Amino acid sequence: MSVLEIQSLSKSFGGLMAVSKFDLTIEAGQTIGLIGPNGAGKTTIFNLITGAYTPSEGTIRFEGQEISGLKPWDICLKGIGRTFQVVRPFLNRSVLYNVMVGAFSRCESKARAKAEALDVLAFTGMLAKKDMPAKGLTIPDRKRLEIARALATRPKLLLLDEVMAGLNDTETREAIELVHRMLEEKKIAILIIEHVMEVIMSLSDRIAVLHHGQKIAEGTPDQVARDPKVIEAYLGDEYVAA
Amino acid sequence: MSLLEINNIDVFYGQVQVLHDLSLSIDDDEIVVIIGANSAGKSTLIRTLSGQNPVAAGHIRFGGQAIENRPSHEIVEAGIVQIPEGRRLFPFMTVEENLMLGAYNSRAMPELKQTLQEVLELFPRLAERRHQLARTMSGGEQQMVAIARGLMAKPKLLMFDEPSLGLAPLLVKEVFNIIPKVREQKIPVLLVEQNVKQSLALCDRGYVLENGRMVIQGSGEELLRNKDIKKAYLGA
Amino acid sequence: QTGEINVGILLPLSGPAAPIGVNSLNGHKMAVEEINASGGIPTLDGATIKLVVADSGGDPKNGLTQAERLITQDNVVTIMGAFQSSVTYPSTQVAEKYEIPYIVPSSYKPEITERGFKYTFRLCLTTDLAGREQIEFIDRMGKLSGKTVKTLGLLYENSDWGVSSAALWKKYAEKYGFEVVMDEAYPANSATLDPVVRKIKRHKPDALLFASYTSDAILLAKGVAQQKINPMVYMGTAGGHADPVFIQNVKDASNYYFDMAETSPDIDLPIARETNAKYKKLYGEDMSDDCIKCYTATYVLAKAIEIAGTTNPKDIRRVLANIKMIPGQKGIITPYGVEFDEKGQNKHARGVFVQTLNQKRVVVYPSELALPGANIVWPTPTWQER
Amino acid sequence: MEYFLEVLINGVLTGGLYGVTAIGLTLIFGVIKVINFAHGTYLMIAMYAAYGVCVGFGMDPYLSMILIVPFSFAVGYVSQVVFVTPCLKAEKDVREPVSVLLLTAGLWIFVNNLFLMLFGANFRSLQTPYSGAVFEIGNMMISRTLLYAFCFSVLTTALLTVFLKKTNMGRAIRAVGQDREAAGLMGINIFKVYNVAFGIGIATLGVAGAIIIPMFYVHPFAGDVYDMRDFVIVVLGGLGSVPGALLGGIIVGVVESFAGEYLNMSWAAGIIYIIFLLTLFLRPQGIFGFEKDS
Amino acid sequence: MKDEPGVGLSRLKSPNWYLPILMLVLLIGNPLVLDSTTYIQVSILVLWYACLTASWNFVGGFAGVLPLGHAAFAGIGAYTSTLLFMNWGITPWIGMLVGGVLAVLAALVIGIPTFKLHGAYYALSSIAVVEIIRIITENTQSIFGIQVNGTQGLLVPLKGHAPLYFQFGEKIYFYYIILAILILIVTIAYKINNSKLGYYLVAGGEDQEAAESLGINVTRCKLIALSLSAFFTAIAGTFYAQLVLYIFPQGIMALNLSFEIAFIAIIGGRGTLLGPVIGAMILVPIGEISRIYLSGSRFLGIHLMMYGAIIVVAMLYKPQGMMGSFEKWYWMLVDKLGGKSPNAG
Ligand SMILES: Nc1ncnc2c1ncn2[C@@H]1O[C@H](COP(=O)(O)OP(=O)(O)OP(=O)(O)O)[C@@H](O)[C@H]1O
Ligand SMILES: Nc1ncnc2c1ncn2[C@@H]1O[C@H](COP(=O)(O)OP(=O)(O)OP(=O)(O)O)[C@@H](O)[C@H]1O
Ligand SMILES: [Mg+2]
Ligand SMILES: [Mg+2]
Repeated sequence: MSVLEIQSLSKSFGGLMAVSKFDLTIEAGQTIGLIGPNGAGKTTIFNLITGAYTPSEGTIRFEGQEISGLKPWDICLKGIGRTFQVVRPFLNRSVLYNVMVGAFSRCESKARAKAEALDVLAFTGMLAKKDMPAKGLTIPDRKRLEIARALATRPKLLLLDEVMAGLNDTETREAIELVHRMLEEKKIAILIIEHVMEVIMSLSDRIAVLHHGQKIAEGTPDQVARDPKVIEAYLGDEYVAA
Repeated sequence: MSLLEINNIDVFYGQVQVLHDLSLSIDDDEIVVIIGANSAGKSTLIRTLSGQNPVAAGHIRFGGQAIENRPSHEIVEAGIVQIPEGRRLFPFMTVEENLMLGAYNSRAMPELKQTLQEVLELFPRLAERRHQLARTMSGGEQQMVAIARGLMAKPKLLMFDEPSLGLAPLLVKEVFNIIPKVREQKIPVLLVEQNVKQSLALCDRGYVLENGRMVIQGSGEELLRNKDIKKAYLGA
Repeated sequence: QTGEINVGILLPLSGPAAPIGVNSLNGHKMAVEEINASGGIPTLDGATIKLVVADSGGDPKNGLTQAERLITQDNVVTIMGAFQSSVTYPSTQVAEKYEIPYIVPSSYKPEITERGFKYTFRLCLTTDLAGREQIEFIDRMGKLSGKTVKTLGLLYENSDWGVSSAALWKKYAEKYGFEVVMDEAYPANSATLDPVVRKIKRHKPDALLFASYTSDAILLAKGVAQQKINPMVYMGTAGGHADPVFIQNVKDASNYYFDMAETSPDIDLPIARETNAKYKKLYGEDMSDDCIKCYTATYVLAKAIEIAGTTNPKDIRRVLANIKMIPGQKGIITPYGVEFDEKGQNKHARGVFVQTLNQKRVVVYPSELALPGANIVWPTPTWQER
Repeated sequence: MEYFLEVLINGVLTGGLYGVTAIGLTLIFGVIKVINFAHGTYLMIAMYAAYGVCVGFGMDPYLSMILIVPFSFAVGYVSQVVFVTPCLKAEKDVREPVSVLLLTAGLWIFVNNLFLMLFGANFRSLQTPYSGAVFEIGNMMISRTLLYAFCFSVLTTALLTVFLKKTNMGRAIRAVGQDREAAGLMGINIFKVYNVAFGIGIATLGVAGAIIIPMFYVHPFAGDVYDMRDFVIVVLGGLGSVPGALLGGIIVGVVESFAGEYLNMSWAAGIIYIIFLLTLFLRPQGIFGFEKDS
Repeated sequence: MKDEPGVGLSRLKSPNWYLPILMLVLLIGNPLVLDSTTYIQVSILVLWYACLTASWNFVGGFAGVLPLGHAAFAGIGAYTSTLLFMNWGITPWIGMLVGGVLAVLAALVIGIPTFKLHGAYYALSSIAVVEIIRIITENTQSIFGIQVNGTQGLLVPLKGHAPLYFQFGEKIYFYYIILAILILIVTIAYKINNSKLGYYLVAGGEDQEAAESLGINVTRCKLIALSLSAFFTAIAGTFYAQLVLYIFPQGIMALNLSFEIAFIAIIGGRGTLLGPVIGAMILVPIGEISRIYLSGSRFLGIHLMMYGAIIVVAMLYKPQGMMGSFEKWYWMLVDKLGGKSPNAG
């Protein structure tokens, strides 16, 4: 059974078709990349999966169960975690507090939540900053916090929206490392949006390319990178050369 | 004497020191790049220059005039203009209104009409959409508006904070094409970027910031060849 | 320490009713000054009265606290107050508990004297009596003049006072055979009362009965004048219509208004007019209804203390329960005497009718209280005739 | 039919008056993101000022605007400098600073009672030649002062809308409302803009004060009468929208007029609140409001 | 107070334990020591306000919204118990609970639509709700044959000293009752603060969308908070009715009271456990004392002026409320006494 199965998903805002007839399947343990020009509809797909928006059309199945129409919190409790492109930490609270909020989704007691949160913080390398208020974090750190918080809800599928933007190459490498560890230790499937090609190319098992809300290509990183439609709409010719 | 001189400044957030004894200078017509790990303090430096963070010690001079701890609007008045991280457009205003606000200082205001003309020539795509609300523009277009808005201020120094952040590769290229165009207008540029390779290739000089301290400086080429930098930032 | 006698005054000295509170307080003050100046309480070696003033802010729970404080901290021998029935009602309970007399110069709510309290004495009318007198007056005047009123329009602010007044108007209207064609409650602090005015215009009642505070009395009078509405009779129920400010604000639109007051500075009672003249010199305006009642109440208390010859509240109460004073007696400037029934209600309290003529309030009824030459204008001339 | 028309016209005109009392509230909210609880108090100050000028110098109330509007502007400007700015500086990361809201509530209580102390609690009315005058159209009588008030409020709304759209300061005011930090980076002196915006907001109350006094009374608490209604109006029109305030005012005026007519004035306020809630549930950002602002 | 070594009575040697207990003892002993009825009456009002503000804090503080219409619940409590008592002779002790339950129902009905609104829009909608409830009550003379009496309000039938009917000859009873209610509210607040619900409320208040993505049904949490808040506010409403024995819409379900509750809580420190209580303990006595000593003077309204000025000054110097300073002083004291403060390391 696939972890996630999206069929013919569409969403319009007024007259604008932000996503149209989008299909995608994710198998357990896979990492799928989602790329496309700015405004192509990538984040909208995340919002549809997580229930922040209701689809105009189409179905979304999570572990075989229809989830479109469910509320965001129910979807989270079913096992889908997400990060936000524009990060949204609880600014006035500590890093630990932020992650504990996530951890509470799987337990009732404060002590358990705290232990769980500390685990996740250690895993994501944020332990040193656990008592810092979230508003004191830089944007990349906030993104890391966002991952930690989502991880604390023990998702089976994690949606990462541009969590590596703003990292330099070395930091990017570390981040990729983190994702790899997530895949191995936590055995989660990942759907990742990223404009940084190194990340997408090295992480993804498959890549879907979105343009004006429509999927214009899907395949292995190599296939996608050579696809002329993708080059024209997204990558530019430099990439062919490279 | 350089256009901008930063001498030994310390900057804090509350109790936490973020910039330590930091010095830097920029000359006329230069493109200067600052690179550094995240949390190094790059944005803090830019924000400090723009008067958004107070300076605890040290001095900043621009065109010979002391500007540390001046409010943002006076600094814009003096000629330092920032294109902030994340664009920060006025979402419920049209592109044109955003651009006009860019010229909200006594140097630029009188020539507003003419500058607007020039800037729109530089960004023909914006000319088509001058009456569209900023929030409905795509990410790349928004970045263009932000840059154009910066140019509207007739800056004597233009600072970019990670202008390529979150842009599709095609647009990243576009942004890196625009920066030399700015220099062509005889406006020096201070650029903060994570896209180390491309920005070092483009700049005249670069600085490396680590934990709030300037650790290396040199010409773009020198830095590109520097082993430490390769290891730390280029992932080689 | 031969003698200061603490007397508590509980009034709304802040909030919307503050002006009335101040007027009332001035009445108390002037009386006390006079009493003290003329040698205090003779039977207590000339002990003087000292007012201890407390502000209720018009809030019942503040009324409670302040009553408690006046009694237990300032050791007052009697409380007077508290204008709003909503404050008087709970604060009299405090006085009852401590067995301290509580004189109520101007709260109309009938229930205040219906609880069998032994320490509560009300000087003024109740809503019930007031409503009956108004309707009776309209009935009688119609019969006397031959120009009878058939339909009534009731206009009242929608709090306790207005609503209970209206209920009684309705009750007595039925009894006297008037038809109520308009029954309109409105919030006192409105930005506009135009809709109410238009309704008057539409229903054309012969007589308008008001229970209004000052602000709404002003707006309604202005509106009626503007729309040139011609009822036969305007009838106020003191409150806003008795506020001297009413005339100042609406000028000649105030003419011909009747007002069922309990008293007036110009009644045919020399001492009342003298007192008013003196007051006017001191405070720059005529005594309001409430001011007069508070003034009188102060004298009633002084007399009671004098008779009791002690400041023991229980003795004062005993005297009050049996006191009998008549208008014209020193300090009694109300047109009616003071004598409390077993519930503590003044048996003699009644209304007088005042009409505003040439922007002056003139007592016109009952005729024995009216000055010579004060004639009722009935019905009100139309706007064209004025 | 004519009767219906009279009710409607009266509602619209009264609504226009309400609108002008609410413009300042919406403008100030748009910029500072604070519900100004002292709004009615500023109106009351303007009313006293207008009354004072009219009685003192025998000036015509409409003419008195040339003094009252600048005076109100100054009052607003100074309040911002002395009270609001320091409080805003202390809470610069908060989008809708509750402390400033409370500060204005404190000012509301303080100034109202200060005026009570200074001027006493008496009601005062201004008599003008046209105070009671009406235009008669058939059986309809339309108050002249109300009609004038309506005209002034439309004019004020139009002027202010043009000002906000077309002038540099106007754009700066809107910019500060949308992103204050970014506005600072444009070279806008945001604190000056706050001062000016607060000044203009209160200056509109100068207009309101001058057009109200020929038909209303002056009293230390006279402004409070408009407070809650203004809150409703600005939310209906969309917090931050100037034309919205006029429209919201007219809606409230008309509803109140009809409710007063067919039910009674005690219910009118309730009906307005119910319409207010329904509007909010259907369109949480108000009629003219922006989505993100809600 | 956590991680304190020692067990049983030996714990009491640490100021972390004996200070709170000492304060509790002070509160309990207070009326016995200072035996003045005015003082007790003021204390009752202080505690009454503290109950209201502490209840308000469940939503206004922990959940981070700004309700400005809480008097509606107090009104529901006061009216329910009084009507039950008047019409069916049901003692207010039971009526109080019924009122609480009705207030919870009202909270749910009001909360479900209004919690869709944010910021100023929510605040203003809560004003509308309390106004609507007041206006409906004011315009209802009777309903289903039950006399509501509109603006005239209800008089609680007098029973003299009748503890079974929540009426007492002495104020001291009221003092202990309201103190017990307050302790109950604060205890519940403490528990919530340290529970999943507390974390969820804070998260939902800071960023609803983010919270929902973490599995939090924010609206449900807010509704729980509002229900608790409404319940205890209604109880305080009944208490008021029994204390004053006269209720009417403008008195117990008006905007003034709603604003007062919110303002006192904010000045004390919204969102903190004891801030709202401290707010009441400071502001209410100031209000009462200034009313006693300043009113009735030549200067009308001077005590209200002072009250307004205090709010202004408090917000200029302590925009986050007074709790911050109190906490600091408290822990300094604990440190001095050799206890363990949370920032001691
Ligand atoms: N709530 C909304 N209302 C109206 N339009 C919306 C809304 N959300 C997204 N859109 C529009 O839908 C389109 C797709 O947006 P989306 O955020 O999914 O793009 P994206 O692919 O994530 O872009 P980027 O790479 O820049 O993040 C855009 O044109 C955007 O303006
Ligand atoms: N508002 C703030 N309050 C407290 N600390 C802050 C704040 N903003 C930034 N910091 C701290 O200052 C340090 C430097 O931040 P800065 O944003 O300048 O880094 P940067 O070099 O721009 O990093 P990035 O590449 O992530 O943008 C970080 O440690 C960060 O935690
Ligand atoms: Mg996106
Ligand atoms: Mg940065």
